[in-house]
Amino acid sequence: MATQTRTTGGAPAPGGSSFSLSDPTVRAVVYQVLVVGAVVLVGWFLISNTLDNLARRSIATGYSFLEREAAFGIGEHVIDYSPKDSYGRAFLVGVLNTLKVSIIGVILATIIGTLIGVARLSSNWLIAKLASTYVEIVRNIPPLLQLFFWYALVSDGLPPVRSALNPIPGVFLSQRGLFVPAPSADPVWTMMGIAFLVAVVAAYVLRRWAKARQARTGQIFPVGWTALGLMIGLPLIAYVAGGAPTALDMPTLKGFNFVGGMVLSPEFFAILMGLTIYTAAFIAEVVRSGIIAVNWGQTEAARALGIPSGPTLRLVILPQALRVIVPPLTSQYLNLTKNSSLALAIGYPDLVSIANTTLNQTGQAIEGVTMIMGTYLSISLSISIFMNWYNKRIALVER
Amino acid sequence: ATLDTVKSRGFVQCGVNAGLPGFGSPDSAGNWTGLDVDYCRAVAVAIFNDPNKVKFTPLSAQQRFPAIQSGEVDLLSRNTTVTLTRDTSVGLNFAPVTYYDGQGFMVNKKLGVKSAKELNGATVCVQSGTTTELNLADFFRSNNMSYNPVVIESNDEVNAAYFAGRCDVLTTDVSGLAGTRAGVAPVPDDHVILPEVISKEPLAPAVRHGDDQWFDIVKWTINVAIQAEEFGITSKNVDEFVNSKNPDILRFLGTTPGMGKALGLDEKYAYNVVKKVGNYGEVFDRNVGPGTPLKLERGLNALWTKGGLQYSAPFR
Amino acid sequence: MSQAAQQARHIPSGEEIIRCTGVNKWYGEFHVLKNIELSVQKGERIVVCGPSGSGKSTMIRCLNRLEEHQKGTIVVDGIELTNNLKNIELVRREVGMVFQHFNLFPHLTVLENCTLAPIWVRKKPKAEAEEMAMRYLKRVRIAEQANKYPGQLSGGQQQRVAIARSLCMNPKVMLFDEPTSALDPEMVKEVLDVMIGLAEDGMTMLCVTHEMGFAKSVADRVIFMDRGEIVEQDTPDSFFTNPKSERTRLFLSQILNH
Amino acid sequence: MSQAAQQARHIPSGEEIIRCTGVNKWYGEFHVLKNIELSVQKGERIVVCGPSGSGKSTMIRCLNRLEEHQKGTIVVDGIELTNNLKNIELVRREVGMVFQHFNLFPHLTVLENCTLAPIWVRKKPKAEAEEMAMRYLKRVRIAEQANKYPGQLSGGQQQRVAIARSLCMNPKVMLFDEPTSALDPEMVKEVLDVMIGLAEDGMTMLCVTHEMGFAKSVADRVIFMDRGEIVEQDTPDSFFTNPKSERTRLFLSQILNH
Amino acid sequence: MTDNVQSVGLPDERPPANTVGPIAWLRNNLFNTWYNAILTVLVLALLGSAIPPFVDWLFINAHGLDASSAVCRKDNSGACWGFIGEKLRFILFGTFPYEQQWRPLLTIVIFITLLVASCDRRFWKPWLGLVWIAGFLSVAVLMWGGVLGLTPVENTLWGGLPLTLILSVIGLAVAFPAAILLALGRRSNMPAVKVLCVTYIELIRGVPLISLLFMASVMLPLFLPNGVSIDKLLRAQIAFIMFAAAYMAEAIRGGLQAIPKGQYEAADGLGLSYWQKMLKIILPQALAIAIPPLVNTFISFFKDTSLVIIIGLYDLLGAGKAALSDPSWRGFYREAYLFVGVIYWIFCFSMSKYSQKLERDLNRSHRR
Ligand SMILES: Nc1ncnc2c1ncn2[C@@H]1O[C@H](COP(=O)(O)OP(=O)(O)OP(=O)(O)O)[C@@H](O)[C@H]1O
Ligand SMILES: Nc1ncnc2c1ncn2[C@@H]1O[C@H](COP(=O)(O)OP(=O)(O)OP(=O)(O)O)[C@@H](O)[C@H]1O
Ligand SMILES: [Mg+2]
Ligand SMILES: [Mg+2]
Repeated sequence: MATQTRTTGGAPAPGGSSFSLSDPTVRAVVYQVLVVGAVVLVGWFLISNTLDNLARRSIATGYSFLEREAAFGIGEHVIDYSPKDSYGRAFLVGVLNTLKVSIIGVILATIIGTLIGVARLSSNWLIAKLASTYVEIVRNIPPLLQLFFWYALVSDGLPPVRSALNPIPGVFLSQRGLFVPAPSADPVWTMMGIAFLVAVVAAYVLRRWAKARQARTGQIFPVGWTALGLMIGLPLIAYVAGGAPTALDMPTLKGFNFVGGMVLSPEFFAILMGLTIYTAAFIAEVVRSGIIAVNWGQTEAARALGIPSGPTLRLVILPQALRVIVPPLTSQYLNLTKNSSLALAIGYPDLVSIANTTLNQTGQAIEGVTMIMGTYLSISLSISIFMNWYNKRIALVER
Repeated sequence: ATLDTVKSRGFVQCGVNAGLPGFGSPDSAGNWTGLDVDYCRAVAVAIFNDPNKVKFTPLSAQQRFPAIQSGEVDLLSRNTTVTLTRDTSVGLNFAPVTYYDGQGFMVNKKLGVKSAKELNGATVCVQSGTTTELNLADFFRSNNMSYNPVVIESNDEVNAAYFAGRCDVLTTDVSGLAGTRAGVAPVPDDHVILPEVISKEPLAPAVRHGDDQWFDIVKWTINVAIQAEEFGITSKNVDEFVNSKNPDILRFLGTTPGMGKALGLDEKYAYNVVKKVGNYGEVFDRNVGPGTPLKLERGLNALWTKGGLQYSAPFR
Repeated sequence: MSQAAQQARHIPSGEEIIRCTGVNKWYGEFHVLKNIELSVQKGERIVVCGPSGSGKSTMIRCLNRLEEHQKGTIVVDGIELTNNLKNIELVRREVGMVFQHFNLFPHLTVLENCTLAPIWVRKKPKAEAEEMAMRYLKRVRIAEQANKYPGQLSGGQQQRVAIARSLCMNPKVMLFDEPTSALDPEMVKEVLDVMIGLAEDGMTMLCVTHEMGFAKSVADRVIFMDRGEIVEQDTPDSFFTNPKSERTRLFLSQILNH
Repeated sequence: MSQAAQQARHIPSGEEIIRCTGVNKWYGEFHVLKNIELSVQKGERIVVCGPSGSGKSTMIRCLNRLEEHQKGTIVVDGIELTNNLKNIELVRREVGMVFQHFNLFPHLTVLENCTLAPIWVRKKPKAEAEEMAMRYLKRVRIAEQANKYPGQLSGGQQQRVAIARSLCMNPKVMLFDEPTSALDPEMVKEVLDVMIGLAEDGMTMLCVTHEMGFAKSVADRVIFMDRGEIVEQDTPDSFFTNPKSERTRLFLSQILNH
Repeated sequence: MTDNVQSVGLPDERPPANTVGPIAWLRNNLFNTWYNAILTVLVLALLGSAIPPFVDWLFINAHGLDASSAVCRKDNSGACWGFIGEKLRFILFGTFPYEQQWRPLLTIVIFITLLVASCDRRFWKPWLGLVWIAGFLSVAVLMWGGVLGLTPVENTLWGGLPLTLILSVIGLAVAFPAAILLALGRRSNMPAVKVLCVTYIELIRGVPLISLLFMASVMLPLFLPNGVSIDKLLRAQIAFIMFAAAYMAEAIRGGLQAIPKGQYEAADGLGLSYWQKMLKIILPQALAIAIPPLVNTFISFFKDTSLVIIIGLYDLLGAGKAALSDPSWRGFYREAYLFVGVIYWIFCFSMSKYSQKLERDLNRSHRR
């Protein structure tokens, strides 16, 4: 008994490959074959049904419809678009509209969310309570309802276009949206743009110089304030130097509507407000937990070293908080982008809305839906690729 | 085959408008009424001799074609315009036209607009995924005018946006405008429907390609209503005609058998349809006619004998 | 019984229960066990020591296949450890293991911790399993805590429960992986006492530990590992007084001074 | 220098660098420090001990205003600690602190950890700060790890870096709050050695620790705290051999047996 | 140094008066720095100017529950609760036959009772599952009718809050086991299984819910054999389940990841098989850890049921909007959205509070 080898189910040598169900590798293969088989079977069943149904109902397939004339109008477009353009271009307009609302929404939500998140940690009780009330109210109400609310607020709550509110000369607020003067074409605007770019470059150079000088002499230069001054100051100087033109393209009521100026449409406003307000509540939580995730010991260590609170925040807390914040923050960005599909409900022409119209006009539902999903999936995928890259870059070096 | 599926299921699944008074809309108890709805009921009567053996699926304009294509509904009776692409690439077969319509514009009286040609620069509310959306673009394009579309998916929302003042103009089929003005407008008299009709909009129920028998049933159920009016048969007096002298009528009502069987239906299906749903005129008057809030005239929808376009192919 | 066990001391039965021949293991490229040759007799008490990272844990974890070795053979109680799940399960029933961090199941009471495996693996009736569990809990002097949850116990108590849990499977061999090193100093003794009791009862034991007092008083043999090899094995007496290799000497000087 | 330091032992300079008078602190309603009277001379080495929760940490954290006291005065290096931010920053520059859990900045390399405060607080040029940091890192015998990140080091190494980091500010006093109690036993010695080295060089030190060996060999004075008060303070010799109060005796019996 | 024994057993004293009490609180929390003082004053001013008009609108100038729309339109300085008075039952129960509306009411009560009862950890016993099944059965009987002398009611007539609850609660219950399998699959070391689970989870999480709903509501029959059809409500339910399963799987995966390796090893060391190990040791702990994120998933899921309005089902939000489309009540959107919003909020807020409490409890028990 002591030395003879008892065997069950054969006596495989280590790494040997006798075929037995109690060998975990064999088992794994069998399971996987079964599972994959089942999935393939189901997939095949669905696809063959679909093909069969499509053929039976003689529904056209393929993406050639993308080149056909769309023949419907789109209210808002970032690139030129008219009903003469193709379905493909219409879809592109939708994608760009989605991106537009997402990008602006992301920026605004980040700003508001960060403010609220920091406010929740404020030592001022009132501010902290107010911020947490905001968070608790907003994130517990469906975003769609908030969207409807904002839309109704604009379209029912604001005066009709004829009696538009005119709080500042040239600014009109009505059911048709917010009309503001746009600067009329003038070389000064280009010059200001250039001046701004120059300021950005200068700020960068300044930062490097300040760093080098600090390394050399230890003196600290207030880069942040100087950079801000540059970025505001230089364009201002350019403006004044260009003769301070005051000519504006004023919106004026002509016929049915205001013409001229820039407009923020109610649909865009509602979707932007809805998404921003809603997502900001979540971002606030992300920011807050990121900040409290940084061990209190870090602050204490910095304090004990005599580092003032400004540099402590900048050099010790933020770099660590960002590691915690960025991953959930990106998934909030992703949520915001996906939620922008709610635009469908209030008539902002986002990609879902335009794809739905297209698939309806052409009857090619499967193609339409694959285009919607494909677009969102590529957005998600790019974000998660970014995330992986970022996580790798900032990962704390561990043993 | 669809007929077998429907029979074994026990009811017809019918896609209708979610909220267009006069054509398809539920009351607050969930009872569906409207012209389109009645033709769904007519098909149910033709098959089951029971106008309640039908279930309604409210569909937005965007959802309707995927829904009929996929088999989600057996019959699409949702003020759908007959067009070539819908017949071909969407893959629909259209039954006889139940309502000849045309696209029009409704504006607030206060704007003082008298003609569609004055609408340059206007903001227009329109439902997405409709021929209306396309005609609108065409109309403004051909008249060299610009417009600003507010395109919303659901009919309710479009109407709400218009009445809230989000748009200057509401556009859809004239019948729809009338329905909206009568049923949805807070103060109907504040709104006028402009005289221009910018398109032909023959509205007809549709079925998918690939099932001719089912198509025939729907087609000849609608023809029953038109033909009955031509014969002067109504739901009230249909029993008097059962023993009529006219062989056409006897064939029609199934007293002389043959027609129903050919469709795979009860011989007396036409009798049942007329008895339980009524003839075309009755359906029209009940839902959209002058006696209803919509106050629509027969116009193009009068029988061909009265100068209109409603015309049934002969039952023989 | 205790006397008989005392007698058994230094006189292992001569029956071999574990035999490793040329065992090698790699983590990726890292050669963590090198040609391990080891034979354990029934009733033997072995202490394994060596610097951190020398492969002690890895070695004893190979003995019940918590780690897979890549070369050589390991035979436990006559069963060769291969990929065969049946064999692995058989071996695990016979080999109890106690971990550094106890690894009690925090969602189960002490009693449930002890009866889980007997009920589900040995398929014992619940009453019988509980009765046996109480016996072993008494033996580790913790029976009165039977209905508490692990989180409510001190580290030393938890480790004693972990020992009882293993004993409930009536294993032929017990493996200990630094059972006292996660404990506060004041609790080390209570756990060592339980282990000494076990040893006196004649349990075959392999114990990774830095408690040299325990090694001196209980072990039949001390194995010293370094960099994945068994550098030296000897009786405690000659191991501590007369280490053969330089590495052992170095290690002993570090560990005894501290 | 080391010899000079040895000489200095038990002969503190007589200059007072810390003076607490009637210091009281409450956490809400909980009275955590009661009438603390403490005077520390330049060059003195003080060990603070006492049971858990007795207020040791709180007391030394009051000394650099990581905690605020509510009654009494604390004067460090001639500067009174009040709500005045300027004063607080001045004091913190002169007082180094080493925490139980090291609190290194994990996103900075060892060298950057050490140069951060000199660069941003003392406004030193980078090269100079680095040169000094390397000097102190050498002194704690870890210079070769200067470009690693804290996460790559063992606990003992991290704590040595933390000491070097404090030293880089050239503090006049060093506070230690249980610097070895989060360490694995084999690493305690390397940290204590560094601390002993510091003591020998004449650094003024206040150290909360349970390492009684350290107290015996290094301290000029041992302070025993219990329930927020300083119960007893004495030279190590008489403290350990002849404790005056009952509480001290109880405490010592517990801690020395273990 | 002379006085070795300083003092023994000083009594605890009360803290100085200026560090406790309301004045100290005000000073420490509202006016601790000059900028905080300014902020406090600003915020107080802001609140002072915003709250009274809101209260006026909400209560003081408001019209009661019996006000007619004409009255409200004449004086629109306050809220018109007459809208809620008239439409209450429609918003809550949708188009369910009027005289039968006690049935959906009872359904709501059953769901809420079940939810509240499940919050108590003392009830976390196997029989709770049976109670839930019984609850589902009675809800089915109540809503469908057709037995026990109840008139049958088509599910196309269901609406309002019961629909919201049915979609979310039943969706959650069914998605749960699927999510467990997905999470286990995602952590499996079988590459094919893992790839499938990851693909599914990421695919679902990558697309907006409404595109799934759209597919389910109008395209599903395209994928099924000719003539096979599934009830519309059921299809929305399936879409929700598929969606919830993916998100919950991620929550559960988080729980699984939090289980220390030692637990797996201890189970292995005792000779438990894979499924014994999972069912007895790992899952009970992982699920306990995953409860807070699961509750959070449930909250967002509950909110997301409002999207069914887009495919034409009248859930709570849908019914609210439908009530607004009544011409005589057009424009009272503030009242409608406030009312519906408050209902959603009560549910979501109490769940999120509960999840926070649980999280604290669990953390505490982790810390021993
Ligand atoms: N899963 C793993 N993957 C890669 N390397 C590992 C793994 N587990 C252990 N190692 C490495 O293998 C070596 C031996 O580890 P082992 O845990 O057996 O050492 P040990 O002697 O038990 O040390 P200790 O006294 O610290 O427990 C170590 O260098 C360790 O870093
Ligand atoms: N932030 C705080 N709020 C309230 N009570 C606190 C706080 N910090 C510490 N305490 C309490 O004050 C008392 C003293 O704490 P302190 O940390 O100074 O003790 P200690 O002597 O350092 O103990 P240990 O040896 O455990 O570190 C303890 O009872 C502790 O619970
Ligand atoms: Mg080990
Ligand atoms: Mg302490």
